[in-house]
Amino acid sequence: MKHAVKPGEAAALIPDGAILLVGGFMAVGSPHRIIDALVARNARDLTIVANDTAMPGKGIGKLISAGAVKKVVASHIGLNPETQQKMISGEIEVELVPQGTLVERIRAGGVGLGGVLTATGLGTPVEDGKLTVEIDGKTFLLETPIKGDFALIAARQADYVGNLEYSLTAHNFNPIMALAGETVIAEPQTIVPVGVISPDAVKTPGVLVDHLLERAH
Amino acid sequence: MKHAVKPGEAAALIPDGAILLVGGFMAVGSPHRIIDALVARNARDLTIVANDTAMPGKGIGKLISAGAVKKVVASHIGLNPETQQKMISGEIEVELVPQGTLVERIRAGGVGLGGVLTATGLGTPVEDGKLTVEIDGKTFLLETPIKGDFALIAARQADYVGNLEYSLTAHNFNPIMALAGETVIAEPQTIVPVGVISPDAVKTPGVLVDHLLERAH
Amino acid sequence: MDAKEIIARRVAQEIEPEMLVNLGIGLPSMVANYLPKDVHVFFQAENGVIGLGARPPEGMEDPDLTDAGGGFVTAVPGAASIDSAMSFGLIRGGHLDMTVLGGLQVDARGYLANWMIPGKMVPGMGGAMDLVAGAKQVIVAMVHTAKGNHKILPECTLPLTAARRVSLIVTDMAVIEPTEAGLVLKERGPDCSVDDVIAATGANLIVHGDVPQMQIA
Amino acid sequence: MDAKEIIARRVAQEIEPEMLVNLGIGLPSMVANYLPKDVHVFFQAENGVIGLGARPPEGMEDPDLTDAGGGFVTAVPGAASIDSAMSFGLIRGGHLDMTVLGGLQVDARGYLANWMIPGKMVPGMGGAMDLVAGAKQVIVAMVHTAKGNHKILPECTLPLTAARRVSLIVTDMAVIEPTEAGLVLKERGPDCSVDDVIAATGANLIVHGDVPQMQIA
Repeated sequence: MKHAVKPGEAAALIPDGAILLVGGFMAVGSPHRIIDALVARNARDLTIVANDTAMPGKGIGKLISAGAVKKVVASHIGLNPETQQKMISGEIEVELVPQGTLVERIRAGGVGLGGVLTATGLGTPVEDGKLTVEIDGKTFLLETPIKGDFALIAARQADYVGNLEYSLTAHNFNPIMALAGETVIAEPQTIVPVGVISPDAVKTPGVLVDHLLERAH
Repeated sequence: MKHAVKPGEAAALIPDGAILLVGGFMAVGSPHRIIDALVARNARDLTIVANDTAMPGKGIGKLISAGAVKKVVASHIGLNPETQQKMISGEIEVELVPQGTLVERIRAGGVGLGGVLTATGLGTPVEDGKLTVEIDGKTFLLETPIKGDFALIAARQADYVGNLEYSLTAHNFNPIMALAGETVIAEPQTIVPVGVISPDAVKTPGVLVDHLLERAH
Repeated sequence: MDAKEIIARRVAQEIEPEMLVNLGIGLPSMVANYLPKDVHVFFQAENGVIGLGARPPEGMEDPDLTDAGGGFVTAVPGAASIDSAMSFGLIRGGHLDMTVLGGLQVDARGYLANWMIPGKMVPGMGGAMDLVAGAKQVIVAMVHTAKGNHKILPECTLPLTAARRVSLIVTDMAVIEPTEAGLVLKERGPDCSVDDVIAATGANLIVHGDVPQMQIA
Repeated sequence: MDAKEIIARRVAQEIEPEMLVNLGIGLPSMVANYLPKDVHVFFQAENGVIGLGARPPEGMEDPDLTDAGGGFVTAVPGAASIDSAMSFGLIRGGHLDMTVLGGLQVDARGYLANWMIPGKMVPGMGGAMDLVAGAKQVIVAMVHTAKGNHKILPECTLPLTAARRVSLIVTDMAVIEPTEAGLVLKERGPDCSVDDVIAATGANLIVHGDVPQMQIA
C-alpha cells in the first residue's frame, strides 16, 4: 500500500541538481502537476532526461522557462525555441540522442544491462567519442545505460499498491522510465482500489513505484 | 486481416532444419496444437530456442521424444530426462543460457540490437568464448542476438488483425519471441472481431503476426 | 497540382497492402490522403500507436491520442497502443515496412541528411536516425531544389542522418533510385524533360533509355 | 523441528515489509509459510507473476497460472502479470529486494555454486545466475552438510553460479555472513555449539565474541 503524496510533497523530495527522467512526448503523457510543483518550489540545476522539452508554457517547457534546468538529454528540442536559445547562450547543456537509442539506454539502465549495441547513429555526429564494436562483420555503436535519481511519470490509472495502466499515446517513455529511476513518482489520473486493475492490464508493477501523487482535485 | 490456418498448414510452413523460437515455461503458454502438428508431420533437425524442454509428453517435450530436435538453446532442461539423455548420447546439442540472458538475446534479435552487455554469467562457464567489455571499471559479457526462422507463440486471445493478449504466467517468452521470428505463427485460445481488444490491452501488435492458428474445435 | 501534391501522390503508389508505414511530419504526412481506398495499411506514429487515423470529430479530441507532431488524431479499429521501446523496437528491428521522410540533402551514395543545419537549425534528430537505420524501405519525399539550390548532391555537406542508402527519392521533378552504381533516374515529373531533371540535380544521374513520366492522377 | 523448517523459519525473519522477494523452488519456497501475518510482501515467480499466492482451491486451478516449478498457484490482490523480459528486467535491474536460493556449495569468498555437478547433473542454470547477479540481497538456504560432507568450503569445486558474494548463508546449524574479511558466524543453530559449527564447516569462520543462538519460534 502506497501513501498518496501532494504535488508539493513530491517536489520537496527532489533536490536541486537531481537527474530526472521525465515521461511524455510533446507534453502528452507528462506528469504535469509534479512539473508545476517543481516550478513552484523554484527547483534549480536539474538534469532532465526526456524525449523532448515540449514547448514554452507546456510540460517540460515550464521547467525550461523557469530556469530550473542545467542539462537536457533529449531526442528533439525543435519545438521549444527557449531550449534552443538557452543552449546557444550556454545556459543549458544539451545532449541529443536518437529517440530509439534514448529509450534503449534508459531501458538498459532499468534492467541492469551494461550497454547495448546499435546501428543507429553510425556515420553521424552521434558516433563521436563512442566505442564501436564489430560483430560478424557488422559495426555497431556501444551505447551506455542512463539512470535517473528520480523518474517522474504519468499514468492513466493506478491502484493502491501502485500498479499502473497507461492510455493510448500517453504511454511513450513512461513504462520504461519507471524501471530506471532510483525513486519513482507516478502521477495517475485516477487511483482505484486493489483488484480493479487486472494483473494482465498492469503495464508497470507497483513494486517499481515509490510514491503515488494524490488524485487531482 | 489475417487468414486462420489449420495446425497442419502451420506445420507445413515449417521446413526441417528450421530455427524455432517456441513460447512457454514448463509447457505453460506453449503453442500445443502447432507442436502436435509438427510431431504429426514428422519434422526433423529442428533447432528449438525456448526457456526449457518441459517434460516428456508435454509441450516441447513431445518434439524431443519424437526425435524432431537437433539442437536446443534453453535455460533449463532439468525436468526432461529425455533431453538430458539425448544430450549425453550426442543426439541433441544443448546450449544452456541464463534465463534473463536468453530473453534479452531474443529481444535484441527482435528489436535490432547488435548485442547487449550483462553481468550475468561472469565468472561462470557461461563466460567461455565470449567477449568481455569494461565500462567505467565494471566488466560485462557481450551477449549476441538470437533470431528464429519462425516464432511459435501461444496467446490468450487474438483479434482478426492479429493483435494479441496473454494471460497471467502464460505470457513468459511469447511477447518477446513475437518480435524475433522471421515468420510469426500465433496460437490463440480465442479469436475475436477487431475492436474487441482495446488498443491499450494489446501486448503484441498484429503487424508482428504473420499467421493465426484457427480456434480449437 | 502543386509540387507537394505531386510528391505525395507519387509516394502513395509505393505503398502496398498490409504494410506498416511511418510517415514523417509535414509533407510526408500528406501521403495518407492519396492512398487508394482499397489499400489497407497500418500507419505507425512513433510516439505510440499503430493504426493512426485521421483527425477526430470536433469536440472528441483526446489529449492522450496525438501524432508525432503533437496533433490530435484518431486510432483505427484494430489499433494498438505501444510504448517507446516497442515503437522503436519495431522501427529498429526491421518490422517497419516503409518510412517516408523529408530531406534537406541526399547524395550520390543515397545517403540522407535531414536533421540539422550546423549553426542554424539544431532541433535534434528525434526518431529520424532510427527510422533511416532500421526501416525496410526508406523513401525520401522532398522538393527537388530549394530556392534554386541543389538538394541532390555528390556528397551531403550537412551531417548525415544515417550512413545507409535510402530506397527511393521522390521529388516533384523525378523518381530516383539510389543503387550501388549511383543514382538511377526512374521517372521524370509532370512537364519535366530528362534534361530539366539533370540540370536541377547536383549529382550525376544514370539514365537508361527512355525515362517515363510519373503517372499520377 | 527438522533441519528444513529451522532454515525456513530463520530465513523468514530476514524478510521486511513491502519487499519484493523471489523464493527458489524446494526448500526456499517453504519460507513463505513462516512469514508473520502482518508482514506484507510481494513474492515474484520469475516465470511471470508478481504477487504469487498459495495453492488454489480444488477445482479452481488455472493452467495459465503456475509457479516456476510448474505447480498451480494463485495470485494475490494487486498482482501483476509480467513477461520474461520484465521479470528478468526486475531481477537484473536491481529491483528484486531478495532472492532465497538453495545451494550445493558456498565458499570463503561467499561465492555460490548451485546449478551443476559436471558429469552428473546438468539441468541448466534457469534463472539462478540472473538472480545471484542481480538481486539486492541473496540468501542461500541450505542444510549445513550433505551426508557428512562439507558444503561450505575454502573454494567452490563446482562451477559457480555467479562471481558475486552472497548476502547471507542460513543453514540448520548457523547463520553466516560473507564479508570482505571472510565468513562471519553470526548465529548458531538450535542445540549447536560454536565448535559444532566450526567442525561442520570446511572454510574458516570468523567468530566475534559470544555467538547467539537462532531465535526461532
